Amino acid sequence: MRVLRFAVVALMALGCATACEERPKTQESETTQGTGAATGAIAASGETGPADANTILIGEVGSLTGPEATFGVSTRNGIDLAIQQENAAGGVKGKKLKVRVYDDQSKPEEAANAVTRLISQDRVAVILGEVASSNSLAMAPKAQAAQTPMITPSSTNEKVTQVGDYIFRVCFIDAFQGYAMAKFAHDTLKVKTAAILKDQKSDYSLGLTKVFNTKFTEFGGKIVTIEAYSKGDTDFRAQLTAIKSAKPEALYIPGYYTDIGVIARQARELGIKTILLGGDGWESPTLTELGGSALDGSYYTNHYSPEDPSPHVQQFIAEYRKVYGAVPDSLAALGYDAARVAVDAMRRAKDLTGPSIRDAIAQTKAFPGVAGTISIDENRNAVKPAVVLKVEDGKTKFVTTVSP
Amino acid sequence: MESVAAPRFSGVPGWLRGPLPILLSLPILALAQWATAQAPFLVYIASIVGVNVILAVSLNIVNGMTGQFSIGHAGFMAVGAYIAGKFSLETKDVYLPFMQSVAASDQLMFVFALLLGGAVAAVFGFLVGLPSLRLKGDYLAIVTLGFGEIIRVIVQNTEMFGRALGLSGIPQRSSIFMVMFWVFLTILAARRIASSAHGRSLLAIREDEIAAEAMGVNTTAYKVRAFVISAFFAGVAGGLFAHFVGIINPGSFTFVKSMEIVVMIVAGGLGSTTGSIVAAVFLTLLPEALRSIFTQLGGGDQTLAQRVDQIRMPIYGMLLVALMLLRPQGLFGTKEIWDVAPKWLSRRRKGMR
Amino acid sequence: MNLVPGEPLLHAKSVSIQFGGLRALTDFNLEIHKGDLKGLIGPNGAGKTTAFNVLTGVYRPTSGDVFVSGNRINGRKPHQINRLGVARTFQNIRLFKELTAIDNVKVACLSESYSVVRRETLDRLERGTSALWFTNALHALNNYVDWWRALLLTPGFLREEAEVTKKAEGLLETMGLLHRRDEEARNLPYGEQRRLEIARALATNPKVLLLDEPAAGMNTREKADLMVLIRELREKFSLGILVIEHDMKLVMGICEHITVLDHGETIAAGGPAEVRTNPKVIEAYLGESFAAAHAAAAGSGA
Amino acid sequence: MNDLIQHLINGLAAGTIYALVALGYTMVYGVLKLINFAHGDVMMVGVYMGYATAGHLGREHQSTFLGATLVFLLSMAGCGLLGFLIERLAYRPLRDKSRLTSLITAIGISFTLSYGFQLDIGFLPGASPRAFPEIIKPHEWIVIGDHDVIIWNWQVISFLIAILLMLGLQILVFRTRFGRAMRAVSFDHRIAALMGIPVDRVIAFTFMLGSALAAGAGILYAIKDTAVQPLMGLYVGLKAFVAAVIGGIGHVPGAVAGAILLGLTEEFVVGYAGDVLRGLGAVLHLDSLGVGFTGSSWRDAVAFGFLIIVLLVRPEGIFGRVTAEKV
Repeated sequence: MRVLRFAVVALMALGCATACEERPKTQESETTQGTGAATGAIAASGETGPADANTILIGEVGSLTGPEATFGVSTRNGIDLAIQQENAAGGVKGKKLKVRVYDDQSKPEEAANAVTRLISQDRVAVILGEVASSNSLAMAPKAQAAQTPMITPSSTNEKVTQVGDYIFRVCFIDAFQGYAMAKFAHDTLKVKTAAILKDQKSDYSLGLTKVFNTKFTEFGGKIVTIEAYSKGDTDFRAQLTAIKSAKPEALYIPGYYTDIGVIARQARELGIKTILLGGDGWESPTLTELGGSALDGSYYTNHYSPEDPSPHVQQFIAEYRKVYGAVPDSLAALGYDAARVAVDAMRRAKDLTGPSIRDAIAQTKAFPGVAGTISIDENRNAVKPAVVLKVEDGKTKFVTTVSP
Repeated sequence: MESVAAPRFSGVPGWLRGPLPILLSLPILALAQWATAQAPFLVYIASIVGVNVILAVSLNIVNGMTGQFSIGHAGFMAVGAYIAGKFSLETKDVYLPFMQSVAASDQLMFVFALLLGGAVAAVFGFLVGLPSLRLKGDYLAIVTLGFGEIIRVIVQNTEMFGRALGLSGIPQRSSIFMVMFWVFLTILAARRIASSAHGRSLLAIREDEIAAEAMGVNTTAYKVRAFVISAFFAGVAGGLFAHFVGIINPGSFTFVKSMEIVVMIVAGGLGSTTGSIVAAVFLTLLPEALRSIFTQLGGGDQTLAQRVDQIRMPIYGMLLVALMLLRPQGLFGTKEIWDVAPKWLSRRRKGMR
Repeated sequence: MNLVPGEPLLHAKSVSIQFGGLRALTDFNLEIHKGDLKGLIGPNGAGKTTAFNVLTGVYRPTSGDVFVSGNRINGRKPHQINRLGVARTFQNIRLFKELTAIDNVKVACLSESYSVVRRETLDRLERGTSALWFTNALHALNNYVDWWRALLLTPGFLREEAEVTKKAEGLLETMGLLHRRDEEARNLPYGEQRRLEIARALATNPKVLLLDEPAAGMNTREKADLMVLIRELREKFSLGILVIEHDMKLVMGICEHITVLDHGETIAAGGPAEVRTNPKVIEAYLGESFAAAHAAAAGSGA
Repeated sequence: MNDLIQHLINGLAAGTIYALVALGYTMVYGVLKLINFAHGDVMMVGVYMGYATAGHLGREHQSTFLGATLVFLLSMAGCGLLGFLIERLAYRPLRDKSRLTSLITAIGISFTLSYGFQLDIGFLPGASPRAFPEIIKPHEWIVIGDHDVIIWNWQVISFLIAILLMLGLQILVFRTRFGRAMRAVSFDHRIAALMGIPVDRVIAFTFMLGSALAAGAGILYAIKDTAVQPLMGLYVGLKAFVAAVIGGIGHVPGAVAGAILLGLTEEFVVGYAGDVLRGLGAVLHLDSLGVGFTGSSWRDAVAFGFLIIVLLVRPEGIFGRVTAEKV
């Protein structure tokens, strides 16, 4: 009796899961709208599984909801724009492109779940995503095992592409960004001493801290103190007071924009007048709303600047604005680049199998991305310059480019 | 109890009665493993469900059977995940020569990693259980929460555990067989403890601590032991989790995760093992199901489907309030499913709980 | 009334307890031997239940000592004292409400299962050593091994469970509750709940049984039955029994020795006749206004 | 030295906010024996109400005396109403059930509020933080040295408001008829009801008072830390609870003392524990494990570590009284 009961329970659990498999959940991104009525109909019916013979499916995983939704949504916008343009330009090998996107709520386990779904249910040709390195790290082994190439638009942790030879990225790595800011601070700003305020909840922040620390010291500067906070804190005065007493000439805060504004205000309140420096996590339209005038005169490194005069960048900005009514941020630019690198590789690949596309991506050289020219190196990382932006009167201004 | 039910098993020799369910489960699990070999997504979902069932059933030992209120279960899960994950990372390339194949050796190492993770979590369970010697009810709840947070902060500040990034590249050795086997073991353990002298003492503590103490039940020791066994299985669940997700970081084991488990056992009925199982399965699959329903209904408009997970948390909150107001005992109260099921399902089982 | 020579089973030696400034019990003395049936009476708030709580280890005495079979038990936990052979019931019934009648009794049988170190050995060790952590560890060892026995359903475990069930059923039968075997405790009528509490207490194999107002809320007939039952229990389980009771008739009827408390102080002790006529008792216990009436009633009863 | 002064100011400022929130906890616990887990989230809602009010007033009106007062009063009134509704709908029906039931309900309400406010449907604000308007125009009040220590006008004003609110509460509880009723209910609400005290009304009013206090605390908090976000209540709430327990829950001055103690402890841990930890680490060779020695990264653990130690050593808190359970 007892045995039977357990068996029933086990079967019930299995049955539920199977039922779930039969009704899979999809989120179609309507990138083919207006270009292909047939694919549009498929998308609308919520059907899943491999695409028909005339479409190529591209998988995307991003955080579309939750606290980090802005990153995911920007990236998706960039990808959608790229795919629309590529479809208008005739698609790949006579086929239309379609993106299937799943939300991972910024959780590794959900990212792994989503990528498994993309590979085994949807049988996508290429995977794009994620923004956060920890989520990309959850996805990468699955993609690697299934021999499906994966390009992350903006995961900067070096470990991501080390997972295997199917994992690529179109952004620079933490090490370079930290180096770029250290170099800029030392060479251009002529700063001799600096303090660091890191976000201990974010691997990204810790990575930048490490590199900035070593590089700045190598250049002959001195790191006077390192303090930490946790993403979501609202009172940074204790750390800032400690920093103030160390009297640095510059304060490097490699965190996310959500905290930067508050930190800047409290720093000014305590009478800290040093230059504030940051990384690409600062990039957001709300940065200056939160920070106000406290941020004036700060610098941060970024992937691209909307002020870049190159015609293809300006064209991208114009088109993006037409569709989404806003100036693209760097995440949108990177999403756009990632999608275009993938499409370019598929065009060059001899067929659309994973290994062929992988080889084609690996051979990408001097690709004109909107966020810098992209060459994939032997470690499957993009080699490209970083830009330095300055905050002035609630706006960001392009200052200089730092090359590797 | 068992002895009362004995006549039904009269054909089974005594020594076989203990391991029989486990032996019977093996071919079923092997069948499940074979059937799902080509469906990694199904395996993934089933694994998540399985881990949640283990967590709910194990938390129910403390919260439901013993009547203590722990809201830091994710902390134990984290300990198990980190210890098992770290062990597997360090011994990735170790091959046990006496095993026949690399795969078999890996599986044995995996089992060992799980046991290690569970054991260390159990030690933490012991440490967290100690305050329950002096604290009751809501105070204990806050302390368990605090312990969970402290474990998170420690992990976050330790290089060995990868700090904020966590551990990545954990070998993916988990399988549906392994997950379901542990689910099965957890449920079996919970049920068998419940129907032993041990379990009766726990229930007695839940019902009336002072009376239990006066009847010779060493309440403090039993409470600590309930924490220990509960933490052990939470640790195993964490270990399983680490081996199918492949990356763990402190963000996966927050207060929110603890609360999800609490919602499960409260919805299922504190003290009801089957209730916990049903609620864990249902609440894990619900967002997935909602997502597909919204997709079907919404047609091209995907916003609702995308918002499922965002809406889930406030709905959990309201569910808790509504449950407490309308049915504070949860789905099954302290009963098991066969106690409340219609008569045709259970012809006996009075006094069996 | 020391009918049985030798060491008392339960011995309180000038026990006092103080809560903040309140002296709840002052210089309390009591001896219970095998076969004793003693009563503890006093008006509300006299400290009767406090005395029980001190004897069973719920409270620690501020001064004085309590001995169980010669062991000083000050500061020991209630469950340890229970294992030494003192069981009790509660004034406000404290059954395990959601458990069935038989499970209530089986909980108390738990001390039967001793898998690694035998109970006698443990008892001897506990008596002989002050290193309680050592015996505690042995208890824990027993219990952890018990888990595994329960998990694996070892034959020994099954046999023990069967024995426990049998014992519990036997106790239910003694207390006339066997027909309620699988009823949840909270669903039993009041009188039966009281009897179930006694059954539960008996399941711990006590040498001394402390009954806290066992007749409260019972009708006359039930009370009469209870008196018979208490006497029977004493014979059958060779117990020493201490009863707190409000009902004078019941106390006077069954107890051979009565201690009277008022404001925590022992104002009288002795046989029923002795106590009944003690003017201090009549005044304190019943108040002056009732003194006359009571005297009359007592007179007519005699 | 200037450092020390600055840390003291910071710690006091944080402690004052904890104190105001802790008072609400302690009051509700006092009358209901319920840990109102949702208290911090009620505070968060209050801050959003203030944010909305200030937004409606516009830039030129919000920082006038009248405007700021209006922001305070409206959000306090709004939160009072919210507290009333929560008590009436969620807690009152459960008053005679087990305490666990109420605790779970409280957690449920906390979840509903903090995650509900992360949605951006309808009037809900969404997850991203907003800058709280400067309803008190900041200017430097006292400057020590070359801007080594700056005390701002709003810091002083916040502190004064907090002290006033606490004094008012103390007077209310110990000098008024209503306070006497509250204390009676706290002692035993069943007996209080028998004595003719309108228990329902007293409890409802206590809840409203606690919630309004939380709203006031929240606004001060938002002025101090300049940003509003839906999860802000969770941690402040927890820490305030810790403060209340440290001081002895149900004890008004105890809550204030506990809160200030906690605020200062956290501040000094961030300020100075790094050096201590580094020293300890060198002695114990912890660096081989790679344990971090930045004092500030341990701040979140401090409150809970403190709580656990207090509960283990003196479960009734510093000022609390031991209560024996009746058998």
